[in-house]
Amino acid sequence: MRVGVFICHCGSNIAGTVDVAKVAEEARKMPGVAYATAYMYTCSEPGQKEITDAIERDKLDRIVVAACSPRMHENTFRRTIMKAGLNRYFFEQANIREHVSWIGLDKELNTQKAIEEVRMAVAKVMKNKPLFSSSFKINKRVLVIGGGVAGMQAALDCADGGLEVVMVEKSPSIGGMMARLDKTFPTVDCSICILGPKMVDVAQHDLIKLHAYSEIAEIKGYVGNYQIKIKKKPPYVDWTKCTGCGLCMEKCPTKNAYDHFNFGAAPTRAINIPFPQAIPKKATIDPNHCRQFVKGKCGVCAKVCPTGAINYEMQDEFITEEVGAIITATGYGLMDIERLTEYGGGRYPDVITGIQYERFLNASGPTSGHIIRPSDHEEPKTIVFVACAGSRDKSLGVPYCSNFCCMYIAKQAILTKDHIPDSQSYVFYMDVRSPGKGYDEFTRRAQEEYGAKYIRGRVSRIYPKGKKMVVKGADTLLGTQVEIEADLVVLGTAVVSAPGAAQMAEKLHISYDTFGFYVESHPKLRPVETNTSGVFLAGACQGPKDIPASVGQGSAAAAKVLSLFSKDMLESDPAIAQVNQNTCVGCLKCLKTCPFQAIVEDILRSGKKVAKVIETVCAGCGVCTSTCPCGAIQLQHFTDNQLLAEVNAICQK
Amino acid sequence: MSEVAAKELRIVGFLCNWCSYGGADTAGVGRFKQPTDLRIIRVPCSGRVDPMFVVRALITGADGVLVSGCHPRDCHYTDGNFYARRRLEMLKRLLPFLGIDDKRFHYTWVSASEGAKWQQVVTDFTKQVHALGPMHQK
Amino acid sequence: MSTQKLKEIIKQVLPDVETVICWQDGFDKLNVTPIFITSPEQADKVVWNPLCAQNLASYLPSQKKKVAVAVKGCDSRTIVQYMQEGLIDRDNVVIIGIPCKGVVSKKKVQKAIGNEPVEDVTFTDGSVKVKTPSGEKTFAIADVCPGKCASCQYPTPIVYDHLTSEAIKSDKPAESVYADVAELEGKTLEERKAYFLGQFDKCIRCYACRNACPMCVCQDSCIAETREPHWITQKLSLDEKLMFHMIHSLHLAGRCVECGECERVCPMEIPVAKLKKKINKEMRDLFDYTPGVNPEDKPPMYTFNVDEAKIKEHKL
Amino acid sequence: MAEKGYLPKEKIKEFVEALGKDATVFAPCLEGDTIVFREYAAGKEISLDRPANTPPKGAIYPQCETLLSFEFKKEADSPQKMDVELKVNTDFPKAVVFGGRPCDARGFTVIDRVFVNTDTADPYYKKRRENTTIVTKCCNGPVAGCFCVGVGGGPAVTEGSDVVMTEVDGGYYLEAVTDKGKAVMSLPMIQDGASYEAKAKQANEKATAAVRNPFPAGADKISGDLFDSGDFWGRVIDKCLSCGACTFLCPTCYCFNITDEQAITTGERIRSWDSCMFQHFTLETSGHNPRPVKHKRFRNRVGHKFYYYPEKYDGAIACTGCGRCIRYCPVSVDISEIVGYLRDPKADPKEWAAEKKDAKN
Repeated sequence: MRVGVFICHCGSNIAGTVDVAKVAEEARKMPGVAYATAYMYTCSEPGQKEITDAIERDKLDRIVVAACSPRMHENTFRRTIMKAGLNRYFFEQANIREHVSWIGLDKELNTQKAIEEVRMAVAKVMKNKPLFSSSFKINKRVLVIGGGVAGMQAALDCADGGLEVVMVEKSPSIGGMMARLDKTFPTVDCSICILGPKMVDVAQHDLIKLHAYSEIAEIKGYVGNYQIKIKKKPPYVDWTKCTGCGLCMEKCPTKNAYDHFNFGAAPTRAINIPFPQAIPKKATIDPNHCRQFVKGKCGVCAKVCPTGAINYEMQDEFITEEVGAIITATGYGLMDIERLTEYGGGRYPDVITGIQYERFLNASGPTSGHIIRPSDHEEPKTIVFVACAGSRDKSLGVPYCSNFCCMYIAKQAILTKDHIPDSQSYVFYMDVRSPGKGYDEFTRRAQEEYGAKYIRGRVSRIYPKGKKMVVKGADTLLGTQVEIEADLVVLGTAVVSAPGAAQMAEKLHISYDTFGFYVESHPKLRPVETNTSGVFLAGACQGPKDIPASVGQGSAAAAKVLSLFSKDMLESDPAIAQVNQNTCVGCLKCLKTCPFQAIVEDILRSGKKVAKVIETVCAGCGVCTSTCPCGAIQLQHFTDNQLLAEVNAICQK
Repeated sequence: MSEVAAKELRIVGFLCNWCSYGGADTAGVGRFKQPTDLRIIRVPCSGRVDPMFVVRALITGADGVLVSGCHPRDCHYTDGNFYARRRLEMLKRLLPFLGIDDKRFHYTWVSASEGAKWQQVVTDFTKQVHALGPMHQK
Repeated sequence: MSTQKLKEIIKQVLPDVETVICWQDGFDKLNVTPIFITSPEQADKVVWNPLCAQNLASYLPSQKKKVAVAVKGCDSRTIVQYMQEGLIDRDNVVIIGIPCKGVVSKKKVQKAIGNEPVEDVTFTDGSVKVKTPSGEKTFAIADVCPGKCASCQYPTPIVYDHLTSEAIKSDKPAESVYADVAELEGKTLEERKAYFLGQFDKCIRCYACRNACPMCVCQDSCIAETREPHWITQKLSLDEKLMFHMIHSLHLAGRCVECGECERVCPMEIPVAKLKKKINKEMRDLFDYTPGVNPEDKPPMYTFNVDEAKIKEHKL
Repeated sequence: MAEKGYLPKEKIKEFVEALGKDATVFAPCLEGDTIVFREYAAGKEISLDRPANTPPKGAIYPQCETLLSFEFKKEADSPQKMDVELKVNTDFPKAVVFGGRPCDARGFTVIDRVFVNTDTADPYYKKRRENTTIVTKCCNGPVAGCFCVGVGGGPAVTEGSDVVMTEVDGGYYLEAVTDKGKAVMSLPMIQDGASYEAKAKQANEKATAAVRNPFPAGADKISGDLFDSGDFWGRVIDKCLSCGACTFLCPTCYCFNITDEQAITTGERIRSWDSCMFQHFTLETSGHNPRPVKHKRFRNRVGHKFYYYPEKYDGAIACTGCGRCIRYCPVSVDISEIVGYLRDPKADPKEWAAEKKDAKN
């Protein structure tokens, strides 16, 4: 065994509080170590060349690098030693930066710890075995979960790249939140005018198969070979027959059904088409409000439907799609207004959310574009916008900024002036967040051209006074208390994770943070990938972001999938479990505990029952190895002996 | 034994690669100061930590053992930490029966973003083990 | 008497099984030894008395064909645990259940009679009479029975195909089962450490406890002796012995049916079952689970709940 | 110095401590209900009232000993050069095995033929054997399983012992058997014992008569064809659990295993007892195992003691009849009954020898 040890200075990051020369010297005294040196920047090109040269010169067969975290450069150095002809698993990285030099200033203790970390790495590397990945076929189809702007962009890019796309959208129509907007900042484009064509493209693209009003029931398999079980919820309307004429909507006797599309800004019919440009433009019955379901007797829509599309007996339908990669674009949710108790959220009809106000502004909205006060349907003259309603507020568990409320509030202030020329808008804000191109200029216009009065201060209380809503707050610039009697209050409620986001993450085996947003592989360097290979992220499901960022991520995720599918075969991760079928006694405890059902029962020629690992399904967690009483199944690269070598290197009595 | 080793006790840490090892990295990146006694062994998942590893470490020279994995429900492999939670709780209740103070073994859940929490865990656990003193005559 | 009924049942089931496993007289009056009956004449050799302590269900996993086996109440828990873990095919086993009022620990008897050679042993209800060169002595079974019988909760087998006599109920309080564990828990940490290290120091690593244990189905590739994985060395130091007994206890977590075989067969009289009983006590407290009682149960260490009612995160 | 002595019972402790002056004394110590051979130290309670659970074999042939220890030496400036420093220790202190039984002492003579009286002697065993004085206590009578008279031994046989002690009214009659034994007799607390010789002889004869002899037809050879038939062993040994209790409690078993253990820079080569009943005993590196099933292993155990060893050492039986393998067997397998049948199949047909319904399962 000829081990090469390379201690990295990492500039002063390590050398600053660790005597790297002494560590190299101690390394040279360790049995099996044939070469040990300290180097300024081991991960740099010359640094890597130092390693490949040493391998040639001293015929090294195992390499240990003591530097930063293996999560950072393990793959870099594995590729380095592969170039020098070694198997990439003959490598171990000792973390003497994040776990040693950066967390303590006592040079003597740090050096001692670094030496022991190197001793552990050398002990482990001497037990490492060469591992070889096997390759398996990829199913070049991609699943896009969520039909919002990010999902649509991803689907279109993948389809234009020649991939078959399966899109699953939970609500009856694609379009997501953007379809609900009237205008978009900063260009004040009509939202549906720029989104509609994309929606049509998605519907008409022959490579995109759309499953609307459907949910993901179960995901099995692994990158390149996923089996997706999709639950198609029953719209109680046969969409093959429905032409979207809307006759049923007109005649439906139930007029007070909750309108999910308008976030309850106004009631709607039990059977409805969400919005005129809906794709697919088909009707859906809301069983909670439809009299046929609630009282068991109505059938008006069935009578009037010209094509006889209504079918009250429809059931859940499950279909399975085979795909090779998954793009998650499940969007975001808005904080429940009732949580903003001091603003009277949910108690006073004239305190509404930004998205409801957006629906009032929208021509195809419930009020056909007329801004009204929900209480008495009068036209409001004084409108108060409250930014950061729930955002940046630890007590409500939303310490983060929701990214785009400042911008849409400015837009709504401008639109209000257009709709009601003699109205006066006020905006309570803490800091106007307008970082994008033309964003700040847009908020300036709202104040200078459209006369919106920006008051820097938080609102403390909102309470009714006669027909008016009194908004009490502070004005920190004037240093005084402020009270405004408003006709209408619009709260910029906080952006939260989409409802059901956690359950979705558990099906995808990806992790999510404490707020329910999905955790990307690396915040800066890999924002659209997750730690689960084959699962990508796009849009607000990963964190609050506006339309340009979501579209950008849609395309980024599509690019990642296209590069993943550029190869015909995928390399399997060789650090997976292997069974020694001589020692296995067939108790199959591993099979019962494998989280991925990657172990099956196998009968040998001698009739003996043993366990067998399906190479491509095993994810390498090692639960089977710690479950197996006789150590017959061993997770390669983290076998019992390898971990024991590290334990023994530390625990010398 | 050099006097350096006299100041330090031997604490072995088994950290899951996806969350706690990442959390320890985050603590490092954040320069959160910690005592140096801990030696970290990286495992793919806390479910990989066989209770026998803890017993082996404690019996053959460690003064304390710390196991840390992803928060339940947040495991990269979905179920790994659920198994770990049961097995390590069983071990935690067995050790004192055998005469090994269960304050010498601690298991917890730290995610990759919780650098500060990781600093707190390491500092408190090291203090707790130092309070008990070495387990083996040096 | 149920021995006659036992022999009848054995002869009745013999035709449709390969072998019937029961007990017969041993090398002296104080010992019985298993008999693998294949012919009706052998059935007459069968005995049933309080000396029949051995758990015959341990042979089941290694049997390739259909067999019948005589089991007491505690032995039947082994079969239920096998069913839970799928280690036997229930249809390949004919269970002859024997309601049992407690067996005798031959070591306790030998100690009571000063290790003299035994000339004759006879049983009357609830007591045993031992004839030795220096005369006869009589002991109540309750005084010379193994620990498990003093707190027996399952005198009648939980699963059986035949029963040699009417089922009997347990008259022992449930909390007596873990009385010995509670007593040890009452001691200080140091006392328990000294107790266990003292006991395990006598261990000669003969693995009788492992090979007699019904749940140790992987005894032929046990990690106590392998180099791949290499958990312990062959040294006779206290560390390695302690490691072996921890391996055995941890591998039985949530599986040990408390049949007491490990303690019965230990040639050095080490109380090896204490660790296993302590873990069982914790399994009961943590998961409300008792091994080998309900075939549909799942052993707790091989399953989980997303929310564990009784496991709270430990604070430092 | 008298060859015959008497030692009052209350002087036992003093006698053992005297023996312990310039030698390590291994004596049967009572620990709980177990009697274990330990290095005697103050505070340990010696018990002679029954044979110890373990034989004193460990005093001369330890269950685990370090044959050699090694240390790697490296200089920092020449990492590719590494030399190894070996340390071997074969000088062992003088020792006394006190309180063993005649069957234990004869056990050593069985091992001597393999480890000492050959040109390939084992240095470790030989040195300890020469340095050890064996003071044996004769048995007052048999315990469960004993059959020493059946294999050429007896409760008062002196073979293998340096001093034999027989319990007589209130004390022990000592008799030196070898020169080493004479040295022991010179200890002050030993009184003149001539007057007790007759009583001792009588006690020994009474004890010898009480021990059962499983081989009444004497020690004729094992019948070869029965021994070789796998069918016979299959029927005999279904009940065996294949554990190592019989071999690790046997005074004559001497098979061992050698393993190297390394801890980074130091390490040692360990010799430890191995048991032919373990699955791993004959496991070859290829994975092939010539004795994969327990009945093949048990046949080897019986064969070694009553077939192969006698063939090699002109009739000497590698069993001293101590009965521990019977007494402590988890399933009470009686080796004397099996060997008795092997020697004379017709004399007493055993039901377990009956033909099975069909061929071996």
